[in-house]
Amino acid sequence: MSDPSGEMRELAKKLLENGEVDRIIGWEKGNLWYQSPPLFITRAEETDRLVFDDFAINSLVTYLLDERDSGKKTGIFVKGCDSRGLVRILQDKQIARESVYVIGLPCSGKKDPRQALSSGASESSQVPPAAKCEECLYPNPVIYDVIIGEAVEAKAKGDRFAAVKEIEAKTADEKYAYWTSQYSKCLRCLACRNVCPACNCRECAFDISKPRILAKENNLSHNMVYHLTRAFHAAGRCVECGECERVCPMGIPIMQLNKKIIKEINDLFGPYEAGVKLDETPPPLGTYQTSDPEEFM
Amino acid sequence: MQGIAKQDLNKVLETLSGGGAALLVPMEIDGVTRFARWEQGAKTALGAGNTLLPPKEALFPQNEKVFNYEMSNEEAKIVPSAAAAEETIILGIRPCDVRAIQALDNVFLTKDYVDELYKTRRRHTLLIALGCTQPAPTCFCSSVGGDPLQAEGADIMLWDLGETYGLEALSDKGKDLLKKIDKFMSKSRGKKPAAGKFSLEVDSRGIAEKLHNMFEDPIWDRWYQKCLGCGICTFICPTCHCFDMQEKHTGQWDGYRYRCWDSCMFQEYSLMAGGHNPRPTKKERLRNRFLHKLCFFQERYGMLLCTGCGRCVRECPVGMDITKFIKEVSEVSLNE
Amino acid sequence: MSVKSSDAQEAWEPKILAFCCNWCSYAGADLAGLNRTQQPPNVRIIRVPCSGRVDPQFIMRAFQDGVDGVLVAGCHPGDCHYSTGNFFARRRFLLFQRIFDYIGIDPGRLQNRWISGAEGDKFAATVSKVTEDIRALGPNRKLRDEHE
Amino acid sequence: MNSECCNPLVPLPGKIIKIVDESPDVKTFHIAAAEGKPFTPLPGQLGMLSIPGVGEGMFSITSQGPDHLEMAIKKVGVLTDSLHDAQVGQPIAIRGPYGNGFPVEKFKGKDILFIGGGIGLAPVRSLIVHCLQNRGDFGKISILYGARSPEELVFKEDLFKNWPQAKDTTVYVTVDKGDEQWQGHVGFVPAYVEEINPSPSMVLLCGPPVMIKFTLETLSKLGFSNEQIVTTLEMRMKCGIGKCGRCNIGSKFICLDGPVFTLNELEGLPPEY
Repeated sequence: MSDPSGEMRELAKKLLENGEVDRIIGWEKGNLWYQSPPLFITRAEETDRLVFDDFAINSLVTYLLDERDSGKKTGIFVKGCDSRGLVRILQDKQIARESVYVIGLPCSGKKDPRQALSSGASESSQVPPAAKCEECLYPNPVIYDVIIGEAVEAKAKGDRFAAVKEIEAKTADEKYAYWTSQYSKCLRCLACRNVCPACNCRECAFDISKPRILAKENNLSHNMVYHLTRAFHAAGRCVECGECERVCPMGIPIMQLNKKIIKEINDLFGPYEAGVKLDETPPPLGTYQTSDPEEFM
Repeated sequence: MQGIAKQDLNKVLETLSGGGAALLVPMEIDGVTRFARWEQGAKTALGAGNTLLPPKEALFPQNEKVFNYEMSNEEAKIVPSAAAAEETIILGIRPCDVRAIQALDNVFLTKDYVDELYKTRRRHTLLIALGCTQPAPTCFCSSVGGDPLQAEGADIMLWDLGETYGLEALSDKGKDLLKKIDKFMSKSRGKKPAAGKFSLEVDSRGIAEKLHNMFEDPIWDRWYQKCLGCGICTFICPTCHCFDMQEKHTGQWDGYRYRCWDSCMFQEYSLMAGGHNPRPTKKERLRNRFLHKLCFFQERYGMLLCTGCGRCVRECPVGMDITKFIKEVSEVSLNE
Repeated sequence: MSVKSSDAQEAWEPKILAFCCNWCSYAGADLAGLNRTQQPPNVRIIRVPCSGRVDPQFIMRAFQDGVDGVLVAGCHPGDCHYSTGNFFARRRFLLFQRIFDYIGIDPGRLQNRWISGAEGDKFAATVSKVTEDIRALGPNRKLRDEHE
Repeated sequence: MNSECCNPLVPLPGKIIKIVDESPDVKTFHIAAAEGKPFTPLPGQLGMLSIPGVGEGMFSITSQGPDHLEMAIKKVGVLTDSLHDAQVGQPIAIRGPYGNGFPVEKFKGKDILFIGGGIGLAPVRSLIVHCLQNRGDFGKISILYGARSPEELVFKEDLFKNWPQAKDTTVYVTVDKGDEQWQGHVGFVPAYVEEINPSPSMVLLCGPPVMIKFTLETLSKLGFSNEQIVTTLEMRMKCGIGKCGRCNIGSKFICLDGPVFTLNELEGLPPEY
């Protein structure tokens, strides 16, 4: 896949120079070779720092929420998964469509910096592709004002819900043992919430002290309620960008719960792909059918 | 210098944990390297550089009961929690984490008030440090005044000499402990290994004095936007000591007050009841964290609050790199 | 509301929390009372404006604080005083039961029933059935906030 | 200090023995421990008051009696809501004293201007009460206090009865917005300070951050030097003993090194409060 950074820099420079956007959000090379952290630029001459290498894996769309009232227009680069996050934020009406100039980048898969470090690799080719990219369904952006680069073949192979089915096959106690061993590791650092495009409330229920719906105490019970509540709030809205599971420092398989919810919603209320079409149909739990399955009579 | 053969390690651990002492060693549990209680047959991760979760947990746990209460119409009965006074040995702690514990000692044991819960644990804890022969790509202790091979403040110092562990007692308590494992020790001709080369090096001299006058510097505007405002960096940092105090009901009339780790990067950290927040956005919060690490703590306790362990550089999802920040600060020219 | 674990020594009685919607199932419960229909005393009722008001948070908090089973009762689809509350609730709890099952908590501990204001007998029958179901499942330890 | 128990985070049990309604959202609580006064604070010192099971908060001790402490508390959050719902006899827990308190020596023998805004009068009052109890040690006293409206004025008895009768003491009261019965001055505190153009040698100032900011500007315009101005600040506090890290301004902890600072000291700290 040819390196689009040249075109990216040119376009960013033009957008800033003609004042079409107030700032650009992209990626730049970090201090270490396997880091391409997010980059925020407001001046045209800084655009030559933009890159789109193997490690430009961070989704940038949640940064739009920080300036949702600023009235600024932002030029933002989005991969396929990022663009679904953007649709999520737009559908939830957290930012206006015209406050964003979207530059789409078809993506053939990125690599996770932590994996680069832990695998002891010395250069990018020795680093395995990131887990979330192995299951990628939408490598091409679903929303954009302009696209740089040709479309890419989706490389998701195998059953999307394979891991979910593996857990479903366990007995109740085995399932509970599996999940409690994962959730007891949780540090409550809230990184999974802060990186999630579906977690875009102005004031999160967990941050409110009156009523304090979740104790700050780190114990298994509260950790489970935190993760179940967050998964439930994202139910039918999660765009499967995989960032939550990727940023978790403790390696908790957060996506396995989100994927289970997607599987159940498809099964109960009909197939639905969150964040793919920017239209007015509300997500599954935000609507109903009188013909929904009935088990409560 | 004396030595212990590596194949005797299990027997040494057996002896150390005999007599009911809690022996904490680095282990990998569910994919997370942390310090955990050693039992016979447990696989240690001594060679794996510093653990993801620092040994701070052993002295300053994430949750800790301060007191139980029982309310009635007449009175509030308060029963203070007794601190755990269990003999603890932390073996395999790296010099950067030993230095971090010295920072915690400054916080909890000095300046007009002594935190009894911390003090009781600290008094019953022995530190057996393991020197680092090969720093990890994200380690930078030498850049902030640390020595990878010498942990001043530990009770015993260990070095990996290949077939044997060289060791040396640094405190009286350390000497007493060595007597316990005397039968495994032999005179060792080995000498302290040379330190490996650091791939991450910055010059942090004078950083506190310089940052003192950079509160309004534009550097902060360039650094804060990419921060997610999550708590990863603070919860895996060996020197972070901020805590919150919260109430917990165990019944309608009884419960307990506990303290738990808190992160200055969280939005509600300094939010006051009336709604005023002196650090309302990520900019003020990131500034406060970097300044606390590299300036305020130095001004208050005379040591930096960053020991160069590299955990935040390794784990930050957006590559917030404190060494790059130190480098950029050294390049800023203050035109006073 | 919190329950002490100390009474586990005596014969264990299931503790069940019921969220009853004000317009139908709560009226059904009243009717059951008026008709003096016998039903087990294990259910504690919280009145809510609509079954759609019941937040998964309430249910998880109940299990955290020592409840063994939760019943959410609402109007029959189409009868809802707010016209659509129970439709949203239906989707929510169909999904919630499957999430509980996936986590390893027996979905039988979370039951839902549509009970109209005229169905006093159905309310009493539901309470008996749910009580027996939970008695069969035994005390709930999962999701429990073990704070001792 | 809490004598019998050594953990400084553990409070003493006590009770609310009296509640005085100062304004619709401010009440003064008289607090006593089982064996009388929990501790003896200096003027300007703070105490951590809590209702176990609800929360704990740091409040200034506005005055004290032989066997009780008085705290004026505004209804703004979880704990203060519960306090305002509490009856006399409500069991509480209290620990302290915390903070450095006012530098009383600096005020001795001087003419003093006390400036309070809203609930900010509570900490200032602790020094006013001290000065009136040791009237000879201090020079002329002027008290300037502002609130948003007449009904939000606190310590009305002191403002309109006790303090005006004290020796060489003048009291100026203003409100941002008056109402029909209000005959007094209407206007913001900073403007009122400029209007009366005081010339004391020491000023003690406390109020909401915005009031402090503008009043400081007025005072410097009137030629007051930094050494003459003392203020007390408010930050979120949890431990009260300089450990939990959150009440810092620069390297100073407000609960331990503050909350009282002269303007000189304050200007040496980053402007983040």
